[in-house]
Amino acid sequence: MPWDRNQMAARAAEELEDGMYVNLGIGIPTLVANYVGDKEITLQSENGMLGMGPFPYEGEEDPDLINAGKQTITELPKTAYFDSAMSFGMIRGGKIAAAILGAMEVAENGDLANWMIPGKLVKGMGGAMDLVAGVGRVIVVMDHTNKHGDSKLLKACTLPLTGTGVVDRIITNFGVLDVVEGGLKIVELAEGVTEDELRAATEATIVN
Amino acid sequence: MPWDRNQMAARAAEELEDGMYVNLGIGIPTLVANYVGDKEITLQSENGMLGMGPFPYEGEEDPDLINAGKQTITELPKTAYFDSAMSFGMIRGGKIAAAILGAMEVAENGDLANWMIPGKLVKGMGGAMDLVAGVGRVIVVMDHTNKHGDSKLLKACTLPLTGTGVVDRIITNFGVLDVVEGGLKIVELAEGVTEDELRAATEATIVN
Amino acid sequence: MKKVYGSAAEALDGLLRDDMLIAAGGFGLCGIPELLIDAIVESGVKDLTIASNNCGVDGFGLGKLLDTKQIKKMMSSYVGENAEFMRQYLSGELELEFNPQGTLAERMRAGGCGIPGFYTKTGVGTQIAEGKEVKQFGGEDYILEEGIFAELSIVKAWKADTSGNCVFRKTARNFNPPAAMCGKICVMEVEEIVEPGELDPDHIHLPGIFVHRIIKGEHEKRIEKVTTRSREDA
Amino acid sequence: MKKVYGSAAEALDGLLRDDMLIAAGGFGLCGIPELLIDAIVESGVKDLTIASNNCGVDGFGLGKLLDTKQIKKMMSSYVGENAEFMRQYLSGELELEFNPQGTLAERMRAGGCGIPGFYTKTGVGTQIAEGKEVKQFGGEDYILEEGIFAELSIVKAWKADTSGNCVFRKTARNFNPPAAMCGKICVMEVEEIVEPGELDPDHIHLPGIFVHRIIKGEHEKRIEKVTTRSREDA
Repeated sequence: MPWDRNQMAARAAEELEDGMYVNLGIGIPTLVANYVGDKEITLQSENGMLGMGPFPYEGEEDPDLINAGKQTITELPKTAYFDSAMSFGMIRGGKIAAAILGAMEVAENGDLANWMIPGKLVKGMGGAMDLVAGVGRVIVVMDHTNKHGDSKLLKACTLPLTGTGVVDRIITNFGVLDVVEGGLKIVELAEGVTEDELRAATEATIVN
Repeated sequence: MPWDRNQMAARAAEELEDGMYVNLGIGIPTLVANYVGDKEITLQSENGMLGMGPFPYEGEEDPDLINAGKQTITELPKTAYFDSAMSFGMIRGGKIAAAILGAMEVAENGDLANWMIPGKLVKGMGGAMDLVAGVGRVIVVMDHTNKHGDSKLLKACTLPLTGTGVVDRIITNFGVLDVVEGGLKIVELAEGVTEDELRAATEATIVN
Repeated sequence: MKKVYGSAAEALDGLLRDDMLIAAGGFGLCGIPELLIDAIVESGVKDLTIASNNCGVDGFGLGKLLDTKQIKKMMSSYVGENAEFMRQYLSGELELEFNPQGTLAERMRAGGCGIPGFYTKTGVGTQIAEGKEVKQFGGEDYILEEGIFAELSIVKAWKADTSGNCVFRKTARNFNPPAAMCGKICVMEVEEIVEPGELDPDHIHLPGIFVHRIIKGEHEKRIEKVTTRSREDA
Repeated sequence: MKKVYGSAAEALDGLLRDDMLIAAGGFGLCGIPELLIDAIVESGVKDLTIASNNCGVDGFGLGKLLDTKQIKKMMSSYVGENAEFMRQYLSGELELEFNPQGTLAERMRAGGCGIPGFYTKTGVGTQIAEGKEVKQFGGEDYILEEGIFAELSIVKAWKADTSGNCVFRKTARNFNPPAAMCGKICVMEVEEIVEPGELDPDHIHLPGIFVHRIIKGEHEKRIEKVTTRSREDA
């Protein structure tokens, strides 16, 4: 049985090491924070905060304190606030060790598409283009296939790109794959998923 | 009789208007602050301060509070501190209304030289190149002639430039001159200095 | 030079014209210049180009200026919370220049700091790079992005002193300082105006030199996504 | 991840090598990393290139590294307070790359912010522009300046918390934040180390992400030009 959202988030949390500064995207990546355990991870929110804390208790929401997904959050003792230019200075400057992001499509060469579907959905790239260009390691967490059952791991992206050759690792409900020379390499299979099942669900070239 | 240092500074102070943010260079320009009277002028010090106050009383010097000339100073109620990148952001960004600077040479086209004499004196431009490139109005305050009696207002500068075509007005011990199309134009003569005397002491073209 | 004005309309007097470029602070609905936006709606000025990370939500923040069709073009990174925005864009009524969020922030800061262009790796190889100069540094491609020089900045701080020194609160700082810096004239709305000396000079986030006019008023400070945890989780 | 180290020598352990590029904070003798400079003198590392607005004075600050001839090249805007500096430069023992002060600060910030190059009007038509690309924006000439990417930053703050968040005091801030940002590794010396939560998160000048190692120590804080007024002037 493939991993569920929380299992994917838990697996993504294994990528994080003590002392890392990390940016988590919206959706499943946000859940990763629940699984870091004792590791000292500092979360960056690109709207201007280092050291993001959990959601507030009901009634303690502060309209001046939100994350990049516009959700109310809280601060921690180590928190620092700064403006957007400084925030993306640290992102572009390579100070963030890793970003964990969702995606619409990932190609076998590491190309990533996650910001628009022409003619249908126009949300914008927000900070995603800066993050994939700037951070040390880009980890994509997403379902292996779309709602039509088609692979989201492609030979080449069909949607407008967020970045070229930027993805390092992909964590899906089927398992974990790395972007390597020539294609994707299977690192790990989700419990109960066979390599044949993963291969069958994947359009991208899988290399050994 | 030509103006002395304090008279030159007093004349330069007349250039300043209520509400202006101003940067004063080292030497005679520093004295300008003594003559602003009731006008609300805010002094910028390019090492990271807006709202520079007077020198401290003896015994009240703070090593963490100096001006761009490395002199101990004090703060005012309106003072704000910032880093050097921000400081030159406001200079380069044209937020400073005027800079009053000393000079070694000024040319009739507004070129300014004030940072080095090749082979002899190597001090560096400090913030002067940024100031002359960025501020709204550049006012030079200097002696009309050097210690050999030669004009410092030239047809063309002989020393390495600080900026090209940057000077708006020159205040010397002989009077006040503006850089205009074709040369320098006499705006005012120091008390007791005749136009002929000023012309005789000036190499630059004087236009009417 | 008095910087404090009595109302948003007074503070904007003489500064608005059709077809101008305005830079606005705020991220989502956090730290947005609510009062100045309302006054711009009232003014009826039109064909505005607005550089702002978002465009409010339907009926609030910059979204109000979409409803009245006063905006010709947006320079933004994210428009996902705004149905009317997407409708006007997809129907061709509204121009939209997408800017990666960090590029937008840096373009504003650059404009404010007299930097007409800078190179960034963000967007290389994507739609964003189309028509932009590419240059190599250290063997890698970077694209040229230009500084934003706005005619007017509308921004929101927490407190200002009467000389214009400002402090912001928590993540409401966001785009406000860079947006403030890039305007020829910057109008700042705040929750509290204090006398010089009441703000610690080491704690100023935006020095008064960047701020030309100041107003104080009540802010709704609407929350876009209230998200909480239950006390039992603790 | 413990950032606090016991001494300057410990904090620099493994970070120094001959022929490296170091960015240093401070303006004149104000806000300079005295303890780290002393430790670099002790280390004997040589052929250093140092990006710093000044080079201390004879026998103090970075001037100590001139006395020991550990510096190969300086990137500075002003060297006027330092006789040994001028002597080594004029005799050809020391390379000197003059940078306008604002260009130096912006080059450091740019390096720290992942910006490999930016355009500025500063220095157009002067020696500084020689060999640099010129580009027009809005009909005016600007020159291309490159970001500084240092291997090591040595900087001084007033206080830091153990997670690296720093605050500076008055004009001792100066080049320290941009110098800190542009280093691959940044070592920070402070007067006081506090626990996280003791610094207000809205008052942090340099977020901890830019700071890798921290030491605390006593600082001489020598004043370069004591200038006072007499009480009678008041």
